[in-house]
Amino acid sequence: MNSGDTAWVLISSALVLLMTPALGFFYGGMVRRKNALSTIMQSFIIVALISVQWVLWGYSLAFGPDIGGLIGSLGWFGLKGVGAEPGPYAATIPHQAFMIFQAMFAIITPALITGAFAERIKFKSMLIFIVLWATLVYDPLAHWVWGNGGWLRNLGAMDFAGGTVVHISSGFAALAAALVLGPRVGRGKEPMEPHDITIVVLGAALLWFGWFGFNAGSALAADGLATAAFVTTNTAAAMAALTWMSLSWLLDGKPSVLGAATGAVVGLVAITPAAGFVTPMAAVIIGFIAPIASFLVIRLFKKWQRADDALDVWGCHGIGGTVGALATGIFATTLVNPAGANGLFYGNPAQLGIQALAVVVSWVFAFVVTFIILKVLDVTIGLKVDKEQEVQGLDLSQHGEPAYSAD
Amino acid sequence: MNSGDTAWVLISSALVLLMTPALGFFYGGMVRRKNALSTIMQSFIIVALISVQWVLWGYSLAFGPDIGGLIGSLGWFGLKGVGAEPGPYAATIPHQAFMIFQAMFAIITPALITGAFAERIKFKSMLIFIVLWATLVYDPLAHWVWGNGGWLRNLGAMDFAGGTVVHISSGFAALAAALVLGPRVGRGKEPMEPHDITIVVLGAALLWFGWFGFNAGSALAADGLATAAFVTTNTAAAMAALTWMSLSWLLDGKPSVLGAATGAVVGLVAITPAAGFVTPMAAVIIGFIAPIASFLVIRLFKKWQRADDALDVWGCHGIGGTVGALATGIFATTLVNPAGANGLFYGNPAQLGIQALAVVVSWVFAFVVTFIILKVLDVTIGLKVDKEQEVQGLDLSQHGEPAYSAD
Amino acid sequence: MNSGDTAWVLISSALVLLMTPALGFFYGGMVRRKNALSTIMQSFIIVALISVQWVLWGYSLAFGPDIGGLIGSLGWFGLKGVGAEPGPYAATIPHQAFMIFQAMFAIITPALITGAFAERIKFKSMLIFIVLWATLVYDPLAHWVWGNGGWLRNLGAMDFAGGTVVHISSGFAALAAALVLGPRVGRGKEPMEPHDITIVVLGAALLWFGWFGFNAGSALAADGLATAAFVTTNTAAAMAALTWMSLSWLLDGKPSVLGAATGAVVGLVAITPAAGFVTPMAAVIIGFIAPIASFLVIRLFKKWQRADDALDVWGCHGIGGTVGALATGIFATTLVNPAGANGLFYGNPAQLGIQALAVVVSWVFAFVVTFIILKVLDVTIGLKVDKEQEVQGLDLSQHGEPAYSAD
Amino acid sequence: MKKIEAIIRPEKLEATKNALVAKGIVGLNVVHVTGRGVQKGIVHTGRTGERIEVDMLPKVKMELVVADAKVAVAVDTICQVSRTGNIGDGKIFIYPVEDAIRVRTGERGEAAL
Amino acid sequence: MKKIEAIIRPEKLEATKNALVAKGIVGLNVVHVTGRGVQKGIVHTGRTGERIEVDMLPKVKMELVVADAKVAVAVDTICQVSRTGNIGDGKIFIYPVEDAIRVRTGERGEAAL
Amino acid sequence: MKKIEAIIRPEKLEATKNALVAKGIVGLNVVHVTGRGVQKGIVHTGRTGERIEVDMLPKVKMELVVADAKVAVAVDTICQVSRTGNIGDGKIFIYPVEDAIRVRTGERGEAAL
Ligand SMILES: Nc1ncnc2c1ncn2[C@@H]1O[C@H](COP(=O)(O)OP(=O)(O)O)[C@@H](O)[C@H]1O
Ligand SMILES: Nc1ncnc2c1ncn2[C@@H]1O[C@H](COP(=O)(O)OP(=O)(O)O)[C@@H](O)[C@H]1O
Ligand SMILES: Nc1ncnc2c1ncn2[C@@H]1O[C@H](COP(=O)(O)OP(=O)(O)O)[C@@H](O)[C@H]1O
Repeated sequence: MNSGDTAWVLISSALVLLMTPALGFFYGGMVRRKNALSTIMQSFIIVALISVQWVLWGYSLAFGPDIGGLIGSLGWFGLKGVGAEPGPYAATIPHQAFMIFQAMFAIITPALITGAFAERIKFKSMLIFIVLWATLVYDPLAHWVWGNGGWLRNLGAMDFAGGTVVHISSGFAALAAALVLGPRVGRGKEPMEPHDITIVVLGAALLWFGWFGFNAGSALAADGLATAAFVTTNTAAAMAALTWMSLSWLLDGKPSVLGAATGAVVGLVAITPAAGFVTPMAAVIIGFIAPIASFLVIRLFKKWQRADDALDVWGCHGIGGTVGALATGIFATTLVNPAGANGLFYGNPAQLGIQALAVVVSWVFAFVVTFIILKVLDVTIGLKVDKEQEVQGLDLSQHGEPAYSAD
Repeated sequence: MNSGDTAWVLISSALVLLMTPALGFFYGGMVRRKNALSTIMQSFIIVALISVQWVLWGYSLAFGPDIGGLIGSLGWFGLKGVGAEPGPYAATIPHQAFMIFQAMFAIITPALITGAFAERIKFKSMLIFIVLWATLVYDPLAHWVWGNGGWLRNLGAMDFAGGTVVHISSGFAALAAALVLGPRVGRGKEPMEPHDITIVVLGAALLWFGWFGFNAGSALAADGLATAAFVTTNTAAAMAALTWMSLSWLLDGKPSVLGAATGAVVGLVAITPAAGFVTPMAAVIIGFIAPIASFLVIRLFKKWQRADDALDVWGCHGIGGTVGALATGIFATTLVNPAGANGLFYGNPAQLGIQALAVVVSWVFAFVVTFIILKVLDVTIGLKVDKEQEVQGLDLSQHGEPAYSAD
Repeated sequence: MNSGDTAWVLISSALVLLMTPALGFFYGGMVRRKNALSTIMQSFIIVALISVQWVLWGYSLAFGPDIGGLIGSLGWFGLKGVGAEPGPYAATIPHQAFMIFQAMFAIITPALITGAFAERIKFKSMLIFIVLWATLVYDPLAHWVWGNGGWLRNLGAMDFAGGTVVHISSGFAALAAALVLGPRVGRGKEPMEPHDITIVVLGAALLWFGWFGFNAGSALAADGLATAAFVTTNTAAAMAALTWMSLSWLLDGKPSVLGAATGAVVGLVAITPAAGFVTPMAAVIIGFIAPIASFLVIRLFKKWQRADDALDVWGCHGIGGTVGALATGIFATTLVNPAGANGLFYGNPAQLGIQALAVVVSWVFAFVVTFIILKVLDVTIGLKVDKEQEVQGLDLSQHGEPAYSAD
Repeated sequence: MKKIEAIIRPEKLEATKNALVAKGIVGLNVVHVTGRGVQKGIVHTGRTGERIEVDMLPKVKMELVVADAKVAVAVDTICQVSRTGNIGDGKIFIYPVEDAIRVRTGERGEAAL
Repeated sequence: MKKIEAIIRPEKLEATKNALVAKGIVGLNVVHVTGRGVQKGIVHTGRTGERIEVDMLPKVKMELVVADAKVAVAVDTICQVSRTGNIGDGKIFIYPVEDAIRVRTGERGEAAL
Repeated sequence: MKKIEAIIRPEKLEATKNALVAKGIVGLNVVHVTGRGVQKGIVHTGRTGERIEVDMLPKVKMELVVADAKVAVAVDTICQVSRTGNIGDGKIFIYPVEDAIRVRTGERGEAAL
């Protein structure tokens, strides 16, 4: 046990915890005033919901004793046997520290999806969906990629902090959600402007801050690897903010603030799987490519009126995560992380193939299972509020509370 | 000296510092627009006020050389002898690190009380009250429970991070304040809605984040105990947010966002004394019971128009802290913390008795001394702004500054 | 390599990163509604811009192999040779950890200047200015004071965390900017009130929080020195908030909230160079003097209509930094930091002379070079938006995005 | 010239504005108001489940000054587009106008519209 | 029918609204405005103690269209309830109304109120 | 008595208000509105560079009730001060007022202004 490593993983866990409410503000500022509070609430309540799900069965399914490479057993239900001693995943910190660090990842991932639901989902249905999704999509996928015995891990897929497990899974779930839910009333006809871009920036800033815990904390020690991941994280975020801003400037004449904030997030997404495997200069390149991909995909996708991915979760996380996971197969080098592998540019093209496989598996698995869960919920309890409630706004119709009052 | 432990206590101190402005936002969003800034200011200026009080005489009174089990001497006035070497409270960190960590507790405790004053106290009187209260209530109580030689500590009372010292003391002080100050103009007749629930959630999220420092930092080391406290903290907060939200849903048909945020805080309050003594499953139970108790007490208490505990400090902190302190006597186990004791469920009913004694002592001491201080101030300099100033709002009448301007 | 130290420097880096967006909110709340987003954006985009500048050439210029005491070579361009092993500046942490910690200082310094530009600078010109300023002012000055071989460092100038390098340099650059840009339309005739003081307080609170990383992180280890710097930082901030508030109360009859927030920041500025060299009681004195100096200077300076230092950067950072740098030469003691030197009060008046030299050099260098850069830009691409755009507000004219929308 | 004040549901604003343009009526102002009428208020929920009855509902008020000849078509258009048939659809009021001046040119009367 | 515009102190709004209901006058709109009159403005304080004179004060404007027969009672009620006797209590203005239409039904005139 | 409603550019408000005071016209209210006229709307930019056309522009509406004798000077002052000569300068409308009451004293008619 090492106190420095433990301090680092604990503070990293706190940082990642903060990311989910931060996401609530990032998303909440982008919706219309009448949906501000309900959007923030979706993230906030997911923190609560998954914190409980995780200590009960989530952690056990994801990281518990392996069953056929596919899922963890329920042997660690209720944290049975998960104590103050180091566990099988990190030798220098308490097992519970690893568990709670991972909890924060399990929390933010479903919260990311809420951007696709925004402004029209029933609160009750959302809660049920989130618990099902965490259990049926996140926990298995986390096991495949990160769990001892997980089949993708065994194949050699590399995902430092969650490009496939977190971002591709939420991004492709968002795509399914956008399709199943259908568009918002008035979409494409009325201007649906962000009601407060200052809190979007606040959210983005807190996300950036928290992401140091996300990526550098994934080293599970306060060492050179954590430092390397910290540096690549900051570099990619910065480069991506500049790139997205420049794109909006070039194509429309004005540098978008919302674009810079979004770009930073996309850069953070893309560097996530690569953070502990690549050099800072590779981070510059990843931070340059990912926002271009996201930007263009969103721009094209926006035309497709049927799928109203309200806050572009698929474009940001699905595409950004894909770019990052593939880039890991290209830029990874054992010079940065001897425990990793080399990528294409360092003479190991096979790694790119493995990464591509993990990407496609994550795409398909997340999309299909999400689609099924949502369809079942839609048929049984209904997913979307009725039109009047949607027009009134979810703050009043779902929670009976306006975000802001005049007095 | 251990660098990991020092890093952990320093970052924990920073986290707890952040909690007080966060509290300002949690409270500030709940008041009417015309009192937003003055409410935020109360917390902010208490950070400044008590930071100075603490390094001058507060720390010495609370933790300095014991005088009869009742109070510390002034031997450490101005931090005399409190230096870079470990002190008597923690062997692996600088004495000043322990001191500054404790400073943050001394700061937030009186700030909690301001929720009872909200929207009607004179700024000047509040400043004087806070200094008196810190010196006459907080410092002695902290000495009794945590100081070397403190009489409650010697009796074996367990309070991991401040259920009695922080939450019961502020909660029962708030009750006294509500009684002495009397109700706000228009209370019960006019709707007094929170003017911005988004910043209430922001405050709650930052409180949750900071509370990891509060509770897990109280281990004073980056070890298994800190980790255990971290996990119980997160779990209780989560469970309590869900519970409060469900109560409002059941009883009124709509899940309240303000309720979820409040629930999280109550869960954090209740787990505070227990954090480093109980298992995660006990945290689930504590997180379930505390918000029910608070919710029901507030609901009943609201009818009592005479006492206008504007933001429910007594209901949240007084009751939540009581539940937590008693629960510690029930669920504590030396399996989690060998330096602690077992509670009722682990075969030691006596501990519950000791806890109950500490609870009642804290109730009475905090209520009575606060009542006296406030009465004296009321008679001498006056506590409440006059009616016109109250109607105009404290932002303009006390500070000459509107929170928000139209341009 | 020490994991506790590494954890501390990494988390400190994250804390300092957060300060720049926090500054955006601190400044953004003080401007008029129509400029809120553009002001926040200036800080946000500087995070991105300098993060990239720093890993490419900034770090190498500031800390790379010395060339004649004046500048670092480009030998570390693109972080060449800056890896996971300790570097020449800190023996117990990875070289990249030192680099990224310093990156955050390089980011916030130019961001501080934006308060002088507020509400009238062209976004494009600002971006170019910032890159030039970082390269031509910050990087050399950082080398002189902190770089191995830097001439001021060799003279024995003491600057714990950036009184000269960060605050004097940005403060005097702000003065030059105010002069070159000229006043805002309507200045002195129309009320230009802060549009949202709540986010000013949010910004100040996050700055205070982050400043623990700034100052205590500058110990580059989690030890007694870091703790000492943490304590003096908190104490000076607290005392200064109280002092500024009291000044506004005495001179105008009402305690200003904006004043308390500003005071805290000025206290933090002034303690910055002294943090790891002085006692907590000296911090009380510094926290008392600095806001008085800033307050009076701003009050006098405001009459000088020609120089519109919109958000008082010169008064807060230029003056506050000067007070701090000189106070270091007065109050420094080797009892706190054996690696430092004694100041005037501890029998070494020479140190005050050295400090004064460093101050004057920083004043002149920052002012003159900034003035030249800005004049060149003004003549070539123009610095100020045209009058119509200024009246419309920079949010719409520069970014095409209103901060807040009605729906 | 008449001034038409139409208090309608916020969610109908966009459609109503567009319909007016289609009828050649462009100039207008919009103010957010809160209104009370037959429609009973709204209930907000407090955190301990208490009901907070808010008697005022958010509405938008469109104000447009039009030539006498256009009053009928404006009123009809607004009624048609912003009607839902439920209580709370709002009211239109018509006031006399004595004169109108275009600030830019000083033109007066209908020419100023 | 007349339109009554009452500009009053924000803190009197709640009581005034309730008093009107008691007199059977329900329908109305409220707009937040800033107003200037005899009452001298308010002084905000800057952080370095400078005085910022703000000549406009926050007021609320109630707008209600009532049948001619109810004008007197409405005016009296508002005056009574929102009077404090200090400068700044506000004004009531009465305007002619040519017609009123209920959007929901198309009813016209007093029937629309 | 007449009511003057002047819809002008927000950036001209301060100057216009001051000019009115200079002419002895003090009492007035200000409301922030959004307006549409000949002036084409404004384009906001989305993050992926899409153009969001916003047809409503922020304007301020000044409302002042003045004695008949002061109408001309009020209108002239407003026109002069708030004119830029570009489209979008705004409009002034004049309405009849039947009565005015000062809440504080109950005074009526021009005495109430
Ligand atoms: N007498 C009135 N004067 C001014 N505005 C009114 C009046 N009556 C109603 N309103 C406005 O019209 C809105 C709808 O009126 P309401 O009576 O609820 O519905 P409906 O017009 O369908 O009967 C109200 O919310 C209010 O804004
Ligand atoms: N001529 C006017 N036209 C429109 N509104 C006015 C006029 N005069 C005053 N008001 C409004 O009435 C409010 C109170 O007026 P004021 O003259 O200050 O007090 P009082 O009515 O008690 O003499 C002002 O703030 C303004 O909103
Ligand atoms: N018919 C109208 N009724 C009410 N307000 C109007 C009308 N026409 C224009 N306005 C207001 O006047 C503003 C300026 O009008 P616009 O036609 O754009 O410019 P101009 O008056 O210079 O021709 C509009 O934004 C709107 O607020």
